[in-house]
Amino acid sequence: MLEIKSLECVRDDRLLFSDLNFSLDDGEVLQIEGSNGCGKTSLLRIICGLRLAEGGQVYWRGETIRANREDYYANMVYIGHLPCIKGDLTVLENIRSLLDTRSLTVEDDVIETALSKVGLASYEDVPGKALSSGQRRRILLAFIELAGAKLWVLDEPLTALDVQGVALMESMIIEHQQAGGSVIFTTHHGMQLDCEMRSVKLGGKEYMKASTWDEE
Amino acid sequence: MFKSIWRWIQRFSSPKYFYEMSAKLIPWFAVSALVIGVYGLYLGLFVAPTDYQQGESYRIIFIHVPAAWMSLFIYMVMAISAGIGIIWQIRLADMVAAASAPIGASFAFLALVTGSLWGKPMWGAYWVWDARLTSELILLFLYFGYMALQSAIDDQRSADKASGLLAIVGVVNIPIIHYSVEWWNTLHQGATVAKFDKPSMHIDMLIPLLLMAVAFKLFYAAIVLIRTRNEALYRDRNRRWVRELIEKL
Amino acid sequence: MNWSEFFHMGGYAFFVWTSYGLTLIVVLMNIVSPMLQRKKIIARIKRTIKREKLTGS
Amino acid sequence: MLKAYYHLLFRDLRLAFRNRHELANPLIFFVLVVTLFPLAVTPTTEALRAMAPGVIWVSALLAVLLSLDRLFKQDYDDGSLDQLMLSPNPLVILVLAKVTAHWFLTGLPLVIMAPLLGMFMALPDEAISVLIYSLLLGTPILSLIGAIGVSLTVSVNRGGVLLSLIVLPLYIPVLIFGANAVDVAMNGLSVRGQLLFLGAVLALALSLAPLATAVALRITASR
Repeated sequence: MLEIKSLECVRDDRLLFSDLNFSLDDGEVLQIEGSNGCGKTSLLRIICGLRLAEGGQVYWRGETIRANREDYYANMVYIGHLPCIKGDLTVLENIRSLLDTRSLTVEDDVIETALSKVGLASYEDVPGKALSSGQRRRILLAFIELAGAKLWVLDEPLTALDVQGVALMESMIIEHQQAGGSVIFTTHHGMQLDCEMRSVKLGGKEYMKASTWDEE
Repeated sequence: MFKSIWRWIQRFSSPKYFYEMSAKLIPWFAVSALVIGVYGLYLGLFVAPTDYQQGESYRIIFIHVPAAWMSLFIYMVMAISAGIGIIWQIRLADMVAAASAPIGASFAFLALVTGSLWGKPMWGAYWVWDARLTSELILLFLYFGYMALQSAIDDQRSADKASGLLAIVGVVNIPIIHYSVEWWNTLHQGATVAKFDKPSMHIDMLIPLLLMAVAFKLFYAAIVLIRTRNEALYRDRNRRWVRELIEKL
Repeated sequence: MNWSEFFHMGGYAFFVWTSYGLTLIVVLMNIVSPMLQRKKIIARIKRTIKREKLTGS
Repeated sequence: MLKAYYHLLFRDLRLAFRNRHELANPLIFFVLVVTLFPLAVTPTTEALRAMAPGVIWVSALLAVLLSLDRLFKQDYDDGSLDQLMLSPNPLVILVLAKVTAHWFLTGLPLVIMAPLLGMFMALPDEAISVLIYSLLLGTPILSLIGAIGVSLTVSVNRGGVLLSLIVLPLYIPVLIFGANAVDVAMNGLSVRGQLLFLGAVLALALSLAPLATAVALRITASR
């Protein structure tokens, strides 16, 4: 479904990775591993099409994500380091505006169910600025749940979450996988996932040393 | 067919290949710029007749007008190569754009200063809000904006793309700016001030002028190659070809 | 035309020669500054190479 | 697509109205700057009239410039901009929505405030109406061109001065024709040419600037 072919990424004239290949099918969970600064976030941003790779392509259902943009973005949801929450909007408005960017119309009671699932029941009218950072991340969890995407791209999804929050994220990933969805994620916290999972390691020894590299 | 052309372009636009090739080109440009420049100066300063209206002061034209032409020409080069860099992801094009900016800015500065030195005997003031001088000043600001944006963004690639886009926006705007400044000028000054660079052009004046313009272009070509080589070295400082080259030095 | 007349430029000597002088300065600066820049870049890369050899990476 | 446009437009408007005090700031700035000139130069009617078009237009320009920040800064800082770019809708439409919101929040209030300032500067009535027309045509151009500038500089720390450095030269044609229209109207001449020019530039900016802004946003997001 998602295919990464000979991807290359350069940052500040350092080769983060090159000739990276992997693919992801329905119902697969993939963890991107690697130490700080090895390009995990850059890789996820390339997969989303936010960052342009120096070489290689990302394919969605056999076509490049640029050619297949509309279908890809309707089926992919990305969560980065930043909370995407506006302090001046209420929880409900925040989640609505996030869903609006995906052109999704969701009934109020569906949103309420999702919010109560992430532990924010009856928080609908609370303004974003009154929330703790963990609660803001929980809104994002509700957003992922409602986004109706097949592919979840999660960059450090456990940031600022407490123990229950982590457990919630884990159960959501497993649920999503069982429903036939797929997940790519990075994390520095241990995530206990009771499901089949693959991992791709970035910045192996051969790359760490390769600060000097060849053209092409 | 298309693919092979593309390969070819990629090979010839690789910084390494450029670095080797440009070393051979620079002397040619530099020497011909010098020869044509000296000949142009000789014709301009010794052979060209005195202008019956402006006396000898008109001889500033032989540097002022070519400098003004160059400042505009280099901006075009910058925008076009930045466009190539953005659309086809050719790194060399970005380097050429970045290398051109300081040269273009220096020519714009030169055009402004010589223009005002020419203006003093003509108008009795160093600065008059003449249409051409004003446009030139705005062009200098556009160069400053490009260079400021280029140096403000840390990530080299984003800096190239962002400032490149600004150069393209600038190019779309230059005709509009030029037209509106010209129009503004006719409104506010009327015909009392003599037109700037249209003394009755004698052929003996025209030839040195064109020669100087050619010399300036060749000079730019030499300098932009040198500067692009620097950019290539700096940007590829972690790549093997640069490392090997440096170790040999 | 003799030389003193030539340098006098019909009374416009200051304007004409300042212009040409400035042009010379700008041209020279355009030649010198990339040369200095090149030296700096090469020195910097050499330092990097040295550092990498020292740290053994 | 139209729905995406309205949703984003209304979101931005709603956000702005939650912070009403901030909303008024560019407007107060506009009035304040214009007020400085009679104090600094002279309050005689002829002098005021001579400088009025320029003063009002320059102040409007600066007011727009100061408010450009809110076009993308907040969205960039909290990550919403990434989400907008991952929308299945064309980015150009979303850019247009943001620019429209910006114009409603700064350009339009400036237009509404203009008659008051015209009175401050002793402008005759027919000049005031032309001032309104010229601002009505000119301020959207300022927002559109400004959007390119902000989207290039949002990622830069302390990008405020940089933004004015790259945007102000591009504003010059609008300034020339806008101020001149008012000037000419004061002398009772036809301003059709000036307004047509502003209209043409507006059409050009409307068709090209959102594209350039979309490209600029992609460049900015590519970090």
